[in-house]
Amino acid sequence: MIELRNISKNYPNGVGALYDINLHIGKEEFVFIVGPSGAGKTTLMKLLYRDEVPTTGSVIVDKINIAGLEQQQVPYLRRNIGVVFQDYKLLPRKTVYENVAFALQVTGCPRSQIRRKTMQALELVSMLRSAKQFPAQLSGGEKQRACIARALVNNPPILLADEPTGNLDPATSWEILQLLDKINKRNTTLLVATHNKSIVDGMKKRVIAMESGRIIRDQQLGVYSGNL
Amino acid sequence: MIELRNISKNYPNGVGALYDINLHIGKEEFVFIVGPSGAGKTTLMKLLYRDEVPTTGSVIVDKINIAGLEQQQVPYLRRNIGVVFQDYKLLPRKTVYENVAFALQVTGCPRSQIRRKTMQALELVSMLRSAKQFPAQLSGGEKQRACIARALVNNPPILLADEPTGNLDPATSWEILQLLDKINKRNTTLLVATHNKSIVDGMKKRVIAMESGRIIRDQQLGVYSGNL
Amino acid sequence: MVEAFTSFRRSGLMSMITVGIITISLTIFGFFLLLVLNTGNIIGEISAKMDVSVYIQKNLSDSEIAAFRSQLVSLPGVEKVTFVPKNEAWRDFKEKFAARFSLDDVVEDNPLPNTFSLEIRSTDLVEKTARMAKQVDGVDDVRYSGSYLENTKILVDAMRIGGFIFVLLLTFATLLIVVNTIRLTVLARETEISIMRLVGATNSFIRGPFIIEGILIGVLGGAFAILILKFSYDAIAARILSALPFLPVVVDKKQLSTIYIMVSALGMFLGMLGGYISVSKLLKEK
Amino acid sequence: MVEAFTSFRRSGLMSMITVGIITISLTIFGFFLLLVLNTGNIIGEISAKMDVSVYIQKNLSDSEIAAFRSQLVSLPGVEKVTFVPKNEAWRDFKEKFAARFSLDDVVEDNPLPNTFSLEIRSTDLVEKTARMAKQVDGVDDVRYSGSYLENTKILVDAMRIGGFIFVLLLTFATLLIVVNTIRLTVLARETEISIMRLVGATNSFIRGPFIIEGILIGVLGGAFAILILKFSYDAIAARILSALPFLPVVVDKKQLSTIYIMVSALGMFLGMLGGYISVSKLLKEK
Ligand SMILES: Nc1ncnc2c1ncn2[C@@H]1O[C@H](COP(=O)(O)OP(=O)(O)OP(=O)(O)O)[C@@H](O)[C@H]1O
Ligand SMILES: Nc1ncnc2c1ncn2[C@@H]1O[C@H](COP(=O)(O)OP(=O)(O)OP(=O)(O)O)[C@@H](O)[C@H]1O
Ligand SMILES: [Mg+2]
Ligand SMILES: [Mg+2]
Repeated sequence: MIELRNISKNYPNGVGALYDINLHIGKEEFVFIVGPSGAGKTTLMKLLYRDEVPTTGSVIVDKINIAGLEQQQVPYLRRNIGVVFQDYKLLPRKTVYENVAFALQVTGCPRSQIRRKTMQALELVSMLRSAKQFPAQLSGGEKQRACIARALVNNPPILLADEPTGNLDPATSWEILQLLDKINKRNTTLLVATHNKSIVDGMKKRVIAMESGRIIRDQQLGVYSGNL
Repeated sequence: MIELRNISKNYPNGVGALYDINLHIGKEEFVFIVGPSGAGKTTLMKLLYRDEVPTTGSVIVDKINIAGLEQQQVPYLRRNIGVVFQDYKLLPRKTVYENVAFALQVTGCPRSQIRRKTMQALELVSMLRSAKQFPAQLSGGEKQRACIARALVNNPPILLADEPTGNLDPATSWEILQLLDKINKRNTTLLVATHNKSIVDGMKKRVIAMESGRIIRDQQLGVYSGNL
Repeated sequence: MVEAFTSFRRSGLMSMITVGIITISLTIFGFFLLLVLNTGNIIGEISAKMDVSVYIQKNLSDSEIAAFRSQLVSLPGVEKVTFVPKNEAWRDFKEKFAARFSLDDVVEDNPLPNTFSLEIRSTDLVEKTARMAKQVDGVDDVRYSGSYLENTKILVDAMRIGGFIFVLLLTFATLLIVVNTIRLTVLARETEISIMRLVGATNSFIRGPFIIEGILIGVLGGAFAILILKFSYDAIAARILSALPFLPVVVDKKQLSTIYIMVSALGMFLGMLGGYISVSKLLKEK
Repeated sequence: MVEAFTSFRRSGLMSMITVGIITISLTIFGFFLLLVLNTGNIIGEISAKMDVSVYIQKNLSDSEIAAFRSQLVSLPGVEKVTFVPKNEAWRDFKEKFAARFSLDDVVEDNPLPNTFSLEIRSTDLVEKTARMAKQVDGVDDVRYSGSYLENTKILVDAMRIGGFIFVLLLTFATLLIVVNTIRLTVLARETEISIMRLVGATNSFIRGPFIIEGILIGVLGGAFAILILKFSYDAIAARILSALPFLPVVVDKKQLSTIYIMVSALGMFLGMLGGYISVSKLLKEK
């Protein structure tokens, strides 16, 4: 499903974020990406939804090398990848409901289904109550849940979640992870970047550990920290 | 140092965020505020630096009822309160260095000291390396550390940290908390809102637990979750 | 459509200011269209008032004179023919020069001919009409103020060309202001657009609401401009007409509506263009 | 200061567009100042050309005439005195009316008096000067084209007042556009300002850089506008002067610089005002 070959990434300002990354993630896998702040987790995910292009190497998603994807094709790639952004990226002038519905609208989803699917997604993350609020009127955790709802709403075959529980309490975090696990079992490839040790340790999934732009560990049924 | 009396807060859109809050925090205390997403932790902190005014009740900081503070006095209150914002609130057009230095500039700190103090603060959070980057060029954890550096830089007598480790790995999180503890011991009153169970449990400080806008537990040497 | 409206409403102050700037620009633009229209009208009036004098033979009978008149009326370009009997002309002449010298002292008989005064429709036709009038039987001589006419013609032409170039430049300036103002508004939403793209929206999908919003802003600006123009023009025109009745101010509803329609069409078009250009610019960036 | 520069540089496209809009507005504004200046000049010239004829007694000697001239010269408002000897006047007169009738047939002797032609500095002084000239010894009569003058005076006054009101309105419109454009730019940084306040910056501390940035934008816009105005005006003036030499186009460096200075000062002032108003607006909100 996803394959990274000899990837390296230098940002225009000279910061090197990734070096020599080789990685294969199969269909319907559930993978945690862990590593200290600045290790390159977000950068790696950005490559997958073509928010950044690698300096060298190829990024193959669903058999297509998206590093060389034409500009016009990018939106269609992105519709197949749900992303929970680390900084939420909610549209500030749209309510929570509109934000989630927007992800369906762009795909040309018929109006009748938009409402149903949106409400369903909001319910999954317990955000029905805040559906009419604007992002600026939400608590940190609520924003995060709105973002998760948007990423889920059109059942994408690939779901990337960058720190999806950074602003959530342990109980809600655990619920969200159970939800993600359920989604994964419904044929969705899942990548979760996280710092949440207890969740990684509790889920017992494949864990890829990064440090300073390199993969330092790739372990099935892994735990957060290698040395512990 | 800080006293909340009969506080309630309703946002203009009708959402009730705080009900009947009474709280006293002494000079140089170290307090954790915990509770599920949307419990009202951020709202409570906003009252302390006068980003919001309570619907009823009084907020007394350093013997002054800041709910009735005049507009012109607000900047001076804020200079005495360092805040680590949950959503960082870094100035997008300023580099990390400039962002941290800005908090000193507004106080009229002499130019010669600004450089020294800023560099010191950046060093404390290991951000010297990224001093010249703009917020958009930072990883989530780096933004968080820049924000912490800015809150610390002018040695405020009160420090509020809203989810200061939400985007940090456990090791860095622990370091930051040690740093905050050290700052607390240097005569700083400290409030930390967090979801990080292991840190709360590990630090053994006063814990205030909130739920749905109410304080449900206030415990010296407490732990994250009451029922565990 | 609904999107654009909602977004317009939610961006509040910013939209209001944008509409304000566009209103002002379009008002200035419309104001100058009106000014040019009126200047053209005044110039036209001035040239129309330059008349050609046709001196006819002294000893024609009244019926001959009448026949003569109808011949002159049928000439191309002639708007009005006035007959000035030689006695009247002589009286006028004497009055005019009475102070300089006493004509009666020196002149025994009225030496002036009967004259037809022709009003010509347009400056361009003056020469031609004069030439043709000369060929009419019984005409002694035809006179028109040659060099004055020449100068006026150059001036009129210069002002016409100047006015045209000027309206063109102003259109261009208005275009730049309107398009760029909308661009500023859209630029301020850079983040929003980048988020839309991240969620998988195609360029055309993103563009839509922004273009509609641009049109909305342009149309609103145009409508306000027309209101301002209409009321202030009507007021000013009424005032001028009462104070300087000899100035031919344009009050023709049809001509005025044409200008108002032009202003609103320009507003709409520029709003659309502004929305389009600015989003495209942002879309191309990444 | 440095802050403002850095911020200006970093906001890139947005600043450029703002400067562009201001440049255009100020250019239009300056263009109209120039137009009004020139119209005023042309009108002035026309009124200056309206002269007063002073007819003097027929039998004065040359030395008497010379004395007479010096008396006329000293009258207030008199710019130039031309002596038209009666013979010359008679020749002119005959030439002018040769076509209408043969004067020599009927007039034996030159009936015209010697005449002084006075050029008067301003329309307002014509009547007064005429009255005073009449009181000079040896003057037979004083004539000036009364009703023509009346009309011209009304027209000149109307145009002056119109021009003034118009420049005032345009200043106001330019003000609105410039101030609001800068306001748009600042509005787009609402979040930035709110962050600054959260960090403990006083209102005046926040305002500073924005005002300086506003001034910078205004000055830049003003400078560009002046460049555009100067080059295009010089080119247009040269063209008009060669094509229509009788049009009194203003080429006086001093008058032009005054306008250019006004434009740039306006730019600076409006930039400052724009920065101030917009930040204050944002600061007051919370
Ligand atoms: N747009 C950018 N321009 C320049 N450098 C960048 C940019 N984005 C990220 N970086 C740098 O690249 C490195 C990796 O960043 P990345 O966001 O991938 O880290 P991360 O693993 O997601 O960290 P965190 O856990 O803190 O979110 C960091 O050192 C960061 O400063
Ligand atoms: N500006 C606002 N306008 C309206 N409602 C708001 C606003 N800010 C917060 N709220 C609401 O108030 C409640 C409390 O929010 P608050 O941000 O205090 O929660 P929190 O405890 O910080 O949660 P989290 O852990 O998710 O950050 C939430 O239900 C939220 O939707
Ligand atoms: Mg990250
Ligand atoms: Mg919060």
